[in-house]
Amino acid sequence: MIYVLLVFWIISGILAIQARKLIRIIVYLAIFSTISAVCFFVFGAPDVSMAEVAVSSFSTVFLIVCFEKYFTLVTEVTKDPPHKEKLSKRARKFILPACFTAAIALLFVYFLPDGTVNTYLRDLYLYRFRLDVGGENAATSIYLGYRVYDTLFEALMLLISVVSVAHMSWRAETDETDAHFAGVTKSDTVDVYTIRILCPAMLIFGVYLILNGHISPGGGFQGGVAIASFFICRYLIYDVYDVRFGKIMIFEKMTFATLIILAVLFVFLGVYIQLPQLRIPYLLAMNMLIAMKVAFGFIIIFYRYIAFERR
Amino acid sequence: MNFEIVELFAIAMFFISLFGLITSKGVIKGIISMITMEIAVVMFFLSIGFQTGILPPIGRDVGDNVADPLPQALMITAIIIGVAVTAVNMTMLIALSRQFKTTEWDILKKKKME
Amino acid sequence: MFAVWILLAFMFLYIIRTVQGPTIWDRLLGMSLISVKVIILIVAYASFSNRGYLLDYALIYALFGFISLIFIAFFILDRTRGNK
Amino acid sequence: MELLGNIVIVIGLVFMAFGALGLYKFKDFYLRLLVLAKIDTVGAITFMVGIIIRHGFSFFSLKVLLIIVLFLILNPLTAHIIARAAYLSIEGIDEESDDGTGGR
Repeated sequence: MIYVLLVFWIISGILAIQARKLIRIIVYLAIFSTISAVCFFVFGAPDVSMAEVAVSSFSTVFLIVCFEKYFTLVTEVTKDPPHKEKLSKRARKFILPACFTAAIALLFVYFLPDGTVNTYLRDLYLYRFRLDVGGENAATSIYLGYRVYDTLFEALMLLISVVSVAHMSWRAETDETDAHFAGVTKSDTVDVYTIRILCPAMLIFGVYLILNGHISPGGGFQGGVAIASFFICRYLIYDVYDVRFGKIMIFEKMTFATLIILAVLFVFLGVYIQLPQLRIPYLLAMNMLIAMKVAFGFIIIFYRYIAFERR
Repeated sequence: MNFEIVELFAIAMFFISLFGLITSKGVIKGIISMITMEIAVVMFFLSIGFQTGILPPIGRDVGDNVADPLPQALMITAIIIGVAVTAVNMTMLIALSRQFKTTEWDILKKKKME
Repeated sequence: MFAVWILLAFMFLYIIRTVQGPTIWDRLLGMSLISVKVIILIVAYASFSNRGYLLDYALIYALFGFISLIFIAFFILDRTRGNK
Repeated sequence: MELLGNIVIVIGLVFMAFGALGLYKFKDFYLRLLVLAKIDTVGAITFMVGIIIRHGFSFFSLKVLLIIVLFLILNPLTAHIIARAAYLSIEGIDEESDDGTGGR
């Protein structure tokens, strides 16, 4: 069953890469991330598939705004004459890179480690994670307990990318005028009305993901993206642009600071071992902080892109 | 050479997007193949140690056929950061297209020369 | 388990339809059909391998797959009407 | 119960087969849109009713019922969005002048 899904996955991947007209790329990429979300289910990783599903709407929106600006701004496009393409030019453009990638592929596959995957580490984690970190969800307890160091730097990378997006497209005054975005309809048509009904469901689901991230599949990252996609729907409904960036940027940096303090206090100073009953609140607090950070980060990126759209 | 066939699919996708990256005429095609490359890497990590009918590692002990929680924990953050990095790429692309009015590599090289 | 195989066959038909669809709108139609088919596939997979918790994700997936469709539809609307 | 459930599932699959067949037979785009709006929704709902019958009265079938309700809302809505956007762009009618008479 999984092999057929993976064949579809590769087909949609090839389609997305070689699409001639740019508009088709968005549709093919949406199919690509849909099928990869299902593949993650079958691989036994529901958290990752939920992250992929929640994020696919974001990458679609970023692609759309990027193409919108591309079509308006770019004027010089090389119209390479297909018929006059000599072999040497086509060779340079197509055949050489093809055999280059094929060579690397063969090398890589040849040196791929074979033999059965020894499951020592997996058994260790599965056996120990309830005692050390608490909570039922092994993946959450790993990236919050055993490998909290990576999570801190992941949050730092998110902060850096948010800051770079904000400042590369910074506009001093973000006026609260009506931000017209690609013909978003007035607020009484059918689709906007149903979004208004569905939006609370998305918000409640995001909060659900955060709060019991350590029991059922979920956790800070997916919950944050779910809440951020609630703000996308809010933008679709009200189509007004009243997000104050200064406050959100400061607030995001504060969340990041409290995240570091909490992690350092708990894991590195060893409070963990003396007060075992504080474990579940620690997991909850970390999940909430990460979710707030991710949600603010994505809101800023989304609204900066909407600002791009209007300029 | 008895690794699972599933990993081969992910590796194949990685090299297809690498090929797409190499032969991309414009910057946009490069960003698109980078997106597919990221998802291919995530798929490869998750397909390690895959048996049919594998169960997620939530609330299960060592006994039965459970998926490895470690790569899953790393891949959740990898996807979120991947999208944030894609957003940064696109901001640069928009700034580039505003200044140079083009996103084709050949024209950009000529323009840089001046 | 037979239903899952048949659903995959339908998905393949939709992918072909998306590739050869004449207008961009057919591709959008193909995309939404595939995302609907994916939800049914998850429900079928959950019921045949009787894992109850997978159903929450089918529910969630129906919500989230729907937002990207709205943005794409409006973008293409603006695009094609722009150069009329 | 199991057999009855399987029969209903097969009926749902037959509906979906008609949908897939229709997708290739209809020449006009709006007819193909009918597949998404009606045929696929009906096929999916009979499929899930079959699953509910297969699983009898349990927490599982309650969730499937919730998914059916969500389907009833979302599927026609996506078809509406695509149809409206396609109509506006193919006919090139601006929003303001669209007084619903279709202009033809």
